[in-house]
Amino acid sequence: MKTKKIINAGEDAVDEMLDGILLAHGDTLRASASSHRAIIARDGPRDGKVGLVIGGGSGHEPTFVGFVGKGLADAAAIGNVFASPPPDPALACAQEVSGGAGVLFMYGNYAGDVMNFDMAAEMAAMEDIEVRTVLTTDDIASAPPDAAETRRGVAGNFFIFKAAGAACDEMMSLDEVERVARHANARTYTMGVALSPCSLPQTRTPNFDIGPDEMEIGMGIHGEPGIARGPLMTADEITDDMMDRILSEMEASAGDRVAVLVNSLGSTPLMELYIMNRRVQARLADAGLTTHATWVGNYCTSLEMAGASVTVMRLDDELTRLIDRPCHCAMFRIV
Amino acid sequence: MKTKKIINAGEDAVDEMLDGILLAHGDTLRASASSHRAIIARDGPRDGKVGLVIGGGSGHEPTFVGFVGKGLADAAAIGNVFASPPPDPALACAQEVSGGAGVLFMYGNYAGDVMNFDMAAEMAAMEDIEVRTVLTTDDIASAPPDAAETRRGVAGNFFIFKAAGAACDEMMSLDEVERVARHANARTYTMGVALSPCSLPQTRTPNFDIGPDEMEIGMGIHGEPGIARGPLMTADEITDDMMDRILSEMEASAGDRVAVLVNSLGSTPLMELYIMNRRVQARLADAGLTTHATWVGNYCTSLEMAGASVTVMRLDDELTRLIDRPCHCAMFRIV
Amino acid sequence: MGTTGSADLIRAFNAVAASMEENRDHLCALDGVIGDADHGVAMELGFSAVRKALAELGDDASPTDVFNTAARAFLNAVGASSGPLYATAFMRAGAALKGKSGMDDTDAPEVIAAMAGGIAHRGKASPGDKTMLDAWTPAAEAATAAQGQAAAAVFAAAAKAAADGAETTKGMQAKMGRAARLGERAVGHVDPGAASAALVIAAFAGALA
Amino acid sequence: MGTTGSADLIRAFNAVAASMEENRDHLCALDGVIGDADHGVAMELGFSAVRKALAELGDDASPTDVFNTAARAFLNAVGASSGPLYATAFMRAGAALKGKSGMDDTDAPEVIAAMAGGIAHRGKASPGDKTMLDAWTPAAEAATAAQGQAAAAVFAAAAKAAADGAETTKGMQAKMGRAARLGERAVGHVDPGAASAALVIAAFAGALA
Ligand SMILES: Nc1ncnc2c1ncn2[C@@H]1O[C@H](COP(=O)(O)OP(=O)(O)O)[C@@H](O)[C@H]1O
Ligand SMILES: Nc1ncnc2c1ncn2[C@@H]1O[C@H](COP(=O)(O)OP(=O)(O)O)[C@@H](O)[C@H]1O
Ligand SMILES: [Mg+2]
Ligand SMILES: [Mg+2]
Ligand SMILES: [Mg+2]
Ligand SMILES: [Mg+2]
Repeated sequence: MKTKKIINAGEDAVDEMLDGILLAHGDTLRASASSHRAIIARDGPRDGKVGLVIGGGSGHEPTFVGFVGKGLADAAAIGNVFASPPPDPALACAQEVSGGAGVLFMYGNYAGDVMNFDMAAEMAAMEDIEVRTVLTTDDIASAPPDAAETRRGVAGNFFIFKAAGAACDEMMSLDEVERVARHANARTYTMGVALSPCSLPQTRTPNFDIGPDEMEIGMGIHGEPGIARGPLMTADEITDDMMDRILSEMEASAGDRVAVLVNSLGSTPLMELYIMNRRVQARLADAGLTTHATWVGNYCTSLEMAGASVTVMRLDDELTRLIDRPCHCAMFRIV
Repeated sequence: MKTKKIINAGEDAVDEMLDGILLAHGDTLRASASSHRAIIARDGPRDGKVGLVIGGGSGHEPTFVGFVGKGLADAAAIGNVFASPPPDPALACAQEVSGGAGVLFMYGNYAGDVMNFDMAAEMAAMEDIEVRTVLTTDDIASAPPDAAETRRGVAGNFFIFKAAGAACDEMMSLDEVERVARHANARTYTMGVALSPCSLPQTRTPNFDIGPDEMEIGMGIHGEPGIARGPLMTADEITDDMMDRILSEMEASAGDRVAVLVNSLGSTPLMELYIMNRRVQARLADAGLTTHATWVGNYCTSLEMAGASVTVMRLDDELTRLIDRPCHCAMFRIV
Repeated sequence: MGTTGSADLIRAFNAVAASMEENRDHLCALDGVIGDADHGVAMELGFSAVRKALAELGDDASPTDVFNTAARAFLNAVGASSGPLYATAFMRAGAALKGKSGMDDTDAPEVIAAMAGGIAHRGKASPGDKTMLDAWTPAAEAATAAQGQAAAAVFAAAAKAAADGAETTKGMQAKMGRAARLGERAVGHVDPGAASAALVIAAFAGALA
Repeated sequence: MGTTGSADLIRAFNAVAASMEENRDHLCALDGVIGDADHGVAMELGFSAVRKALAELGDDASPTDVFNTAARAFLNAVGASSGPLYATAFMRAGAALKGKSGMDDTDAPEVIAAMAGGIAHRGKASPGDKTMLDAWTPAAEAATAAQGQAAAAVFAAAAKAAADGAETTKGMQAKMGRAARLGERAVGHVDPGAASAALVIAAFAGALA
């Protein structure tokens, strides 16, 4: 039996979604004339401003397309569901947002994305657009600390993109923006847990099997297997497990400030996220840390997967300023 | 087998959620000293401003608590999951937000809510707080047009509360705010469809049965049976069915402006909502209507229920101004 | 002639709480068919709050105190439809016993009728609307007809009538509450509030026996 | 000595498209175990885009045109990991046939080796990393060993080696791609990209026979 979805033909889902997005948010977003999978902020390009291009597979909405707008990303290259975009949309993004000061590509660290965006970067270079790349690697479940650079990028994208986008908006140079982006990535830690699968529109088949009373700690946002499978625990136990891992890696000192994101993978409702947040904040307080700001909701999803992630970014003055800087995106705003 | 949830004890879910909300959004929200189920905007009360109190059962987040903040509701009275709050939190809300110009209670038209809020209104009257009540009745599936006043309030709350909250923020009198609220309610039309059930934290049992290839048109946001059950249709077919019903009731003329909300009942992801929006906008354009603004996302949910609703509000100049007016809530912002 | 003291009433409320715990999932299932699947949760929660509040009452609490305490505890724990309805029922029962140190057997019919009257007043439903009133109204009638018997027997007669009344709701279309929008589709299913009403009265009867 | 013309190559690509359609769900299931469950979707989508693009080629298209058109179509339809890998493979194959009006039987080993080389270049995987390269590398070796035979036989030998190579991925821990984070947990499962590689080469062999 196929899973239930409100879609038309499965293979049209991504393009029809983009049509619906542009119809809803035409005041802030447009498609590039050279690639309808390149979604560009109406605000821009700005002379002398570094252009920030983000992107990746569909199915994670509001990541990536929802984070395009003034003060955050200038464009997003959109792939098929859970598939990197090909080079063309990424190239179109680079062309559209280039303000003469270089372009930064930022996306999660996945083999496919790296190959496609690298090809696009080479093509952009041939047009004299300088492109740098910073991969996000916030998923601490996906590799041990000594191989941190091989980790996946997941919900922490939100903070890392935000910091880099604000740096661009502050008119920092490409060197500076790259430095900020790497710094933000290095200070961002995410742990997730999955309870039930999602399914691709084309197959409408659950993308993994999991027992009716099981959960998987560390599952990736495309259903990639995680680090441990076990019986479903309580919210406090799950959150404690996540926070133990995050706090032990984060090496924060009492008095440090952090930003927090409690994120639904899709079908886990706000009620559960806020119950988790209660424990997250208790654990942070116990560790002597101060929460500067908290976001709770659907920020980086895996279609209708059930589960949640917690991201903590360890702030310094610069990151605090950048995270606080106003932005105006179709699906996210800071005022 | 129990459904999976990230919770602790089921009976603690609502209070733990509220703890988590206050920890995340303490800058805009606080609990009343006299009732921890009365969540009050930190902005306010304002002398001479009508206080807007909304409320209802939990499980619909971000409705109701997420819509408390400057420019929208001044307070929300929070019930158990899918259960009206008792009178005490509603009374506490009225006391906290009263600025001497009266208080408006607004909530969905459900027997339990009416009884509890009416009791609270009587208690407030004894303290010389004038309370008026406007029920929302936007769910056109829940009764025929000739019994429109018996309909349920569902996702259209979002627009109706927004208009009333902006009217309060504009310092309109209680008479005027009440008029605006009734007017907004009369012009707001919602149709929903459910694909799969949710479950209460206390029972973790699906709240209705539905076949693996079925959907139910017009199902209520607590899983109350709807008007028709049939095989799952495509996104365009579902949206056409909804829009046929909405347009035929709305009696709009070509050139009229509307506001649109495409809302997830919980686990239906943004991809599906935007695919629906594509068709919503096509149908509105076909009818000669102009979309002034569109919101897409989780605005009025039923925990993890799968399904979606479409709300159309027929605007006039006043409603347009009120919908556009900035507001600053924990889970919703207009700038 | 017998008298039911506050301690006996508290025991009766505790028996209701136990019954609601036991029947929670059943009542939720009934509500799932024509409502929102939470009636068992509301009733369990409400009466367990009542049990807790009554346990904190002093030895000198009057029957009116017992009923008023139950009313407040139920209402604040539950809200929903059942909250105001049962709170009003208990408040009316408390008023009916005002000034008395116990419920005499002859008071029992009036207490039951007062509860039914409170529910009718608060909910504005009529018999036949497919609500808990379709259990409470015949219960009150049966109780009145049993006037002169011991309280336990009065409650037992009322419980029997309530159970029969609940059964009749199967044939009704709902006019009140969430099921009111169902029309024909509600027919064939027992109203959850009527079903729980029969259990509430039966638990009282059992505890007083 | 035989020559495979552009029309034959297009037939071969169409055969691959048909095979991917047929094996879509199987490949998704393989990917579901150690990756993200979409490999069958990517391969079907990619080769159906190739089929469509090739159908629009003029009669005078050279083998190089065919491979380059396939590369572009596959890449733009798919993205993902498979997109750049297969696009590079086809571009290298096109380059190997540059200036020729047909693929001579003696060109076949070089074409297969070029594809394997393209995949290795783009993906930077090594044999044993549990990727499609573990099918393509033995395929290229078998093709080279079959030098002198007809193209169909060369592809058949390559297909056999690719299938054997795919089978060996079961024993490997992944070093590249999504499965790389799995460590031990990937062992025991065939790599989906290796499995599809064997099918791709087999469909070519079948179409050229
Ligand atoms: N106006 C009313 N008068 C009497 N009983 C009512 C009324 N409205 C609802 N009820 C009763 O309440 C029951 C539902 O209670 P419950 O499920 O606890 O509340 P809710 O409907 O708020 O979820 C119904 O089965 C019905 O018996
Ligand atoms: N660096 C690489 N080199 C060679 N093959 C690779 C590499 N990375 C991944 N692959 C292959 O790609 C396959 C997965 O392809 P696919 O599912 O289409 O892409 P994605 O992993 O982006 O979802 C893997 O099974 C593996 O064979
Ligand atoms: Mg993929
Ligand atoms: Mg309820
Ligand atoms: Mg109910
Ligand atoms: Mg894959």
